[in-house]
Amino acid sequence: MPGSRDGTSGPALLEVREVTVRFAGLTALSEVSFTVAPGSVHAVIGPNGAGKSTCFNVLSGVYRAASGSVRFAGAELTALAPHRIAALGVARTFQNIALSGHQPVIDNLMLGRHRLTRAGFVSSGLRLPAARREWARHRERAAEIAEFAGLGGLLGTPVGLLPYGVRKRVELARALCMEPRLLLLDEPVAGMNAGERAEMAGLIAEVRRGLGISVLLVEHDMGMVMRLADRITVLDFGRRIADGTPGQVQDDPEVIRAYLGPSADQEDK
Amino acid sequence: MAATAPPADAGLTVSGLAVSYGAVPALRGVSLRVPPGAIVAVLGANGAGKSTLLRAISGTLRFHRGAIGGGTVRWAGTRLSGLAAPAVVARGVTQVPEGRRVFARMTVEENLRAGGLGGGRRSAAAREEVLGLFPVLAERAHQRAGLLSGGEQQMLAIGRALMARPSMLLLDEPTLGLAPMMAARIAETVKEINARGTSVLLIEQNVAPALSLASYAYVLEVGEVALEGPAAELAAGDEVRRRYLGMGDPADGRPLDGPAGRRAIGRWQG
Amino acid sequence: MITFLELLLNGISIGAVYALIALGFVVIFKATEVVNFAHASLLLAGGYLVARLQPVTGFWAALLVGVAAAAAVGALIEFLIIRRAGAGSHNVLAIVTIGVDIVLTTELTRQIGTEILALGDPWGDAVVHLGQVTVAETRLVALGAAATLITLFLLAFKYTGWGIAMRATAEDAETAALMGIRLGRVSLSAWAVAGALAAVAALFLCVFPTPGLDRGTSLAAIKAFPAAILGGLDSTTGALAGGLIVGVTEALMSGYQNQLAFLGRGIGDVAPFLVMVVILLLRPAGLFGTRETVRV
Amino acid sequence: SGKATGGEPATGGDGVKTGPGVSADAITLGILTDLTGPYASFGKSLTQAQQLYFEQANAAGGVCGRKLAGIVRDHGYDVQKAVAAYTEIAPKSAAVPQFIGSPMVTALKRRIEDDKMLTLPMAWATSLLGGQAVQVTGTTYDIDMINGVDFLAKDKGIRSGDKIGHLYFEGDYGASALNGSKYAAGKLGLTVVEQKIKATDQDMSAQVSAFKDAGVKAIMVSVGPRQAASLVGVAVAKGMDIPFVGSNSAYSPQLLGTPAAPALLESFYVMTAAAPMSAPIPAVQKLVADYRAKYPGQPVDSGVGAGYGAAMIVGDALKQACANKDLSRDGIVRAHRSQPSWDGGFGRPMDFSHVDQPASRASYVVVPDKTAVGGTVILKEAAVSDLARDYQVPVG
Amino acid sequence: MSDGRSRARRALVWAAGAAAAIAIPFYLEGFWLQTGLFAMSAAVGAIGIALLTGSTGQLSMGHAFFLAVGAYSYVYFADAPAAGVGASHAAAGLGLPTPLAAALAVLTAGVAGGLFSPIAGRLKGAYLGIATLALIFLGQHVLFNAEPLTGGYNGRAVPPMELFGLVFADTPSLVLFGVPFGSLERLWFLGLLLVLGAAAFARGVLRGRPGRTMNTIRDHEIAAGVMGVPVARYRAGVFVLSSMYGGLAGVMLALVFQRTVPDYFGVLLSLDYLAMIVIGGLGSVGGAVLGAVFVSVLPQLLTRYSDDLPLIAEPGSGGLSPAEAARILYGAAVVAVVLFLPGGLAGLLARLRAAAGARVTLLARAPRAPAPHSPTPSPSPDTRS
Ligand SMILES: Nc1ncnc2c1ncn2[C@@H]1O[C@H](COP(=O)(O)OP(=O)(O)OP(=O)(O)O)[C@@H](O)[C@H]1O
Ligand SMILES: Nc1ncnc2c1ncn2[C@@H]1O[C@H](COP(=O)(O)OP(=O)(O)OP(=O)(O)O)[C@@H](O)[C@H]1O
Ligand SMILES: [Mg+2]
Ligand SMILES: [Mg+2]
Repeated sequence: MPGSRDGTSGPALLEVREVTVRFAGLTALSEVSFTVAPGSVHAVIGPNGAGKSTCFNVLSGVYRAASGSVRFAGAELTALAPHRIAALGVARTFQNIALSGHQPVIDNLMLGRHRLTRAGFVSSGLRLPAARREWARHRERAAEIAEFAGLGGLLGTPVGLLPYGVRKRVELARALCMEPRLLLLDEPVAGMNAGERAEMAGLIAEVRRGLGISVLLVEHDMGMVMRLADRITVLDFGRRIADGTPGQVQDDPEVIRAYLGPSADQEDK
Repeated sequence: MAATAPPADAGLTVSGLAVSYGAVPALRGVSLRVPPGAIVAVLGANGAGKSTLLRAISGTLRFHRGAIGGGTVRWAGTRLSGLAAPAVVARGVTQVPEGRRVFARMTVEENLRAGGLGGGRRSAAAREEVLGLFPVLAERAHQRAGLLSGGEQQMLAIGRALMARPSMLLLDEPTLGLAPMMAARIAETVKEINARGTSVLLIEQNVAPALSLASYAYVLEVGEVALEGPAAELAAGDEVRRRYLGMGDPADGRPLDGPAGRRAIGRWQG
Repeated sequence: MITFLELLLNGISIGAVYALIALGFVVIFKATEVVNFAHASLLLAGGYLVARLQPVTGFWAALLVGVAAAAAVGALIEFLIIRRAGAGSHNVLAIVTIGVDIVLTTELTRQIGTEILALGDPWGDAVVHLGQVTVAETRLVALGAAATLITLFLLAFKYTGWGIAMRATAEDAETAALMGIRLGRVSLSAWAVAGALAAVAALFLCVFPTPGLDRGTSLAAIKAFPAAILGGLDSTTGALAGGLIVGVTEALMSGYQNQLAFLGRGIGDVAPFLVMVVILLLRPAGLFGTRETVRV
Repeated sequence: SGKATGGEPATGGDGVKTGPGVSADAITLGILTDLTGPYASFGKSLTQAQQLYFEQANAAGGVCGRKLAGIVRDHGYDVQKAVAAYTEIAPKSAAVPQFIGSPMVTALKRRIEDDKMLTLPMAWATSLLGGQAVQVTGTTYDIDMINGVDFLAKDKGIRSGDKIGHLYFEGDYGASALNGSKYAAGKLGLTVVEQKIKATDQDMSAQVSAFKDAGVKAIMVSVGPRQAASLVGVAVAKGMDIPFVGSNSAYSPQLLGTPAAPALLESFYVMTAAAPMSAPIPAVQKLVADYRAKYPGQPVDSGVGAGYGAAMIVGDALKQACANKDLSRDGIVRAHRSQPSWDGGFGRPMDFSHVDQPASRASYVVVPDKTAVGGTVILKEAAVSDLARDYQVPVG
Repeated sequence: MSDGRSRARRALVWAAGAAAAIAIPFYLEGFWLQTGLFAMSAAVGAIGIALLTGSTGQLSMGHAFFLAVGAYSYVYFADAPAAGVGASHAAAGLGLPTPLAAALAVLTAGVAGGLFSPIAGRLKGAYLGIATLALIFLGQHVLFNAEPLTGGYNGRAVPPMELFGLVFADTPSLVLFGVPFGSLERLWFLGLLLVLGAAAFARGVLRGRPGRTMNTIRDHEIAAGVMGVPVARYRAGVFVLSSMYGGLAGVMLALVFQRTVPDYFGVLLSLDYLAMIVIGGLGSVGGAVLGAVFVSVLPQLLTRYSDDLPLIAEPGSGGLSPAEAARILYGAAVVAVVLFLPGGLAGLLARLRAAAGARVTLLARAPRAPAPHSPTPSPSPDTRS
């Protein structure tokens, strides 16, 4: 039943049009627009509080936009609940890790497969063969993804016992388990050391290469952003101040003023 | 006992500290010293035990079901190990926790007041000082702290800790998740705080900025001090550069399509 | 019309008593995020002590001692149990308080035995006539007491160090400890305050128009649940509003029982719960409760 | 296994057929009471009085050469505990002289009838009538209320066209009582204004307002003592100068120690089938003296009389059964039902021969009295009103 | 190797347990059987609340309502259209075959839970707990007032279950191996089957996709939603499932009681269920069952042996009566378990087993969380937010 969903499985265009988000007395995003081309890595950068996570929250249905539209694969996302957006193949990780600490890694990953599986209360309760087969099949894929993310030996370990860096990889693996067409990564290397950063960067590149999906990336590690991203949107105080290729953005005086700072190169190293 | 424990009774002295969470050891015989007025950095990979070290100093291990198995922590001659967190604060040692942990449902203003509760006296002056350091907090005084951005929250967390007017500040990865400019600002602030006479024990993963701030640094590896020395020396030393500091940036050298040996991943055919 | 006004006033006045009880829930919830199901037994304890002491010491002294003793009982519960149950989830702690309630209520009802104890209050069965409407003097006092106490707590939570410490602890105990806040004291004081409030509420629950304290008294605390929750469990204003809404609903529905007979007789007791459900449907965190906004 | 031998009837050495609960030297009686729930005070008085009866009966040689023994089980007014307790004691009891709580008795009614266990519920709802084994003593709640309305009409000037209020509990008790007042009101051309409440209600202000608004000339009261006190207190404070007529269970002498006392003393009347403990009847006075001797300092309330009377009814049934040489349960029930005019000396005689009729239709009117034993004194001797005599009791 | 041995040991334990369970009705008197049946019914109900509170983090104080729905629906579906035994008022009934009636009753409880889903899906924690209190009061109001359906305050007689020609009642009488087999003896086996089935089903749910999802909703609601879980619908779904367990418990209870009475289905009953899952150990099926047994058997034990504990001899003596002692013990047990036995009885059992069992297996396994469902917060600071 799952598997190739005709026309709904490939990467697709994400179009964010004039999205505005307001919180009591504060405009977190104001008329932000950008487009993520299918199969590309698109970075959103900007100072703290610029509205990057807010943007992700709109894309994944956690927040509702006051106005504007987000279109993905022919659907209007702003009107949808989070689980409906997930069903379209939009997966994300969280800036502050959002895993179930008590559950082992495998269960956290299998949650990612929620949308691809069907076993409900009845079939699980009765342990129907169909439920078991489904579980086995998807577990295999989850294990494959775990292996890929370097979590091979940790499937049975409760997430709460893992170090921070590893948890971040569990987050990524869980998102991958959704077999997404669009992957939203909110600061995937925050709190990691250089080695782990490189490793994570490699993972992301490989995801894009192997799966051919679009990736939307929020990250403060400019080195990584510059290397990975095809295109960058820069936000500041909820407004888009630049949009272009890494090269263009890097030299944009506005971006340097607001975000990178004059000594960006040194700061990054 | 580690042979390197410097003899002194001023400043912070950790000697032979062993900590475990239930049966899991997290620190084994860690010794280090923060001289008064210094900034000392503790570096190390994820899970090396950096946060554990701070928890042991600040008396919050019990919130994580951890316990000190041996060794002592002394501050200005008095013993801190074994004290509860408020008692540690009362002796002038405050910690900014990892991940900021501002009181999300309280306003910025109230967060600052909460920070001043342990210290008690002169909180108005402390408040002036903090708002001087972080003017943005004054702007957002009546906003709920949970709704601040990451950087704003980090400033609040530091400002909140300063409200107790500590003579020793413990910082756990203050630049975690911050934009470069913001990280730089935080670094500046730490310097400024230190210049006003507060000793700082700084936990970082971002090695370069940490070493440029600190005068002395320790590298933790799986619960033990693997390396220590003046920050400048460490920053210059080859081994450190290679092993911990990610200088010469391995990411640059590595092909982006993944390290050799990792299985590639393909579309699911299920 | 007179009847309507009279019912309204009755409702408001009994609502004030519910508000006082609800305030006890709110204080503990704010400080510890625990719903204190043992509140009913604190109420019984406070009332019992006042009733027992009153013939010996006179009313005011008995009230003072009763309030202090109920505060002590609250503090003791915190010290012996809640503190030690430590890191449990809030659901578990709520269930623990059910256990405490069972123990305390059983013992207190055993002590009260078969008696109906008068509280010896100075107001007696005096009523005040406001035009053609009459209302018991005790209830006016209750209304005043509830309004005063609730305002007091509102201010205390917002502006005192105690209030800030309490809210900080509720949100994140570890970080509060890092601020130098003594968690034990905060939680202890919350329970003590709740105990004291329970004793005050017990007083107004057991004086005219009810005959006195008996083993059934604690059952009335159940009505404070809808009051506390429809106001918003973490809001002192909510406690007042919730108490009044419950009181008025109950009074009107009882008073107009005959006109509402199609809903089934005795709808007065059920109506507060109906109102609660409707309000929660519209506002899941109650009228004044803070809606949890999570940032991810 | 030990279970293989059931409680089949056997015949003892003295030629008396025996059944469960009856051995060669003892007769065991089950007492299912409430010592920890809402009726604890009532249950305590009942149980102590019954134990007094057993003691006295045993001192006088017992029944049928056997000593009477009670096994007491406290169900705390919880149906499940009552069912469990019944299941436990049923195999070893010959009869149940006390079973508190009509929900509990109702839940077990079928099993009681199947077991042929003579059971005296300490509840007076008509729903308990109709079975052979379950014997409601005295009047039912509705009869009391009919006699009460009759009293209002005869002595308190209530006339056709007037309105009377009725405050009653949700449940059996209230519904039975309401039935009675409505019947009587219908016959006398009165209108009943109903107010139903729950046992958890404490404050009757709203109800008083409603009654006042309706302009009632009297109020029938079928609730608990607390609520009765609140009702009367509020009504009097609001200047309602009307009589209140309560069911037996609406009054407790403890109320006289509360601020509600003056109002109660002024205008509260209680309908009861049993003579109050202050009644100048020798049997009652002896009971009071004996009870006080055995339980010094304990309140002497209506539970004492009710409990002692019920124990005596069972005792007499046993004596009768013994005379019939049949102490099987069936024999006990039949012996009991063969008494058309039982008289324990506590007031009016009772007729146990009709399963679908109350044992009596006569009610006393008593009034609160601070100094009297049991807190009430007789205002009017027990009498059957015409209304009550013709009343067709609903059964089951 | 050790795995095989432990499996053999488990098989042995199961066999011994089964033998004991089958033998019990032949030896124990009615009182114990009935106590056992109460415990079985409670176990089923407790499993339901464990799914809701333990695994999904939703507090419910309205469980008694669903027991009532189950019990009354069974009676309504099964009772003959004419009047019930001994009832003067003709209470309606559909006269369906009893097994069908039981199944429909469980479904009806589920539907009742579903009707509450606008609340059950949107509220959580204490708010839901108190909101569900409304069910109790509304429920009892209906039970008292909808007399044609419920029989009002008198309740209704429960028609005995009839399965494959076997009537679960005292008549017609049946004697097996010299033991008279009345309703309790017969129901014993039915109850046993139902408990086992209910427990097995719940385990399946918890170990499968729904269980995982429920735990995530408990731990991190937003993450669950973003992963594609319709959170509100799922919460409502668990609530429905838990209601159905309550319904089944109600049916079982009705069969044991042989009469439904509205008074029984009150707040105290709901609180008992919460106590059960805490005493047993939050979140596990085994814990719920253990807790149910503890809470239903303790008072009976105390009452039963009250004659040996010198308490009741003089009711006026002021001593602790068995009912009071039972209540105090039971309240204290709730407190004590949380203080001294994190993980409850089930956790204790597991620890005992671990202590007695092969140390080898422990070492061989990957590191495990101390107690998978113990209410310990996650050790990480970042799961907060
Ligand atoms: N739920 C909310 N309610 C009110 N304000 C909010 C909420 N979420 C975010 N904000 C505000 O919106 C602004 C943008 O926040 P956002 O989290 O999107 O920043 P960000 O760009 O992700 O920053 P960072 O890099 O620090 O994560 C901030 O000022 C923040 O205070
Ligand atoms: N509450 C806990 N219970 C059990 N083990 C823990 C707990 N907290 C930390 N640990 C373990 O102790 C070790 C040290 O952890 P610690 O958090 O001190 O590392 P860290 O250096 O601060 O890492 P990070 O950079 O990720 O913050 C790790 O192996 C970790 O898994
Ligand atoms: Mg962000
Ligand atoms: Mg750390």
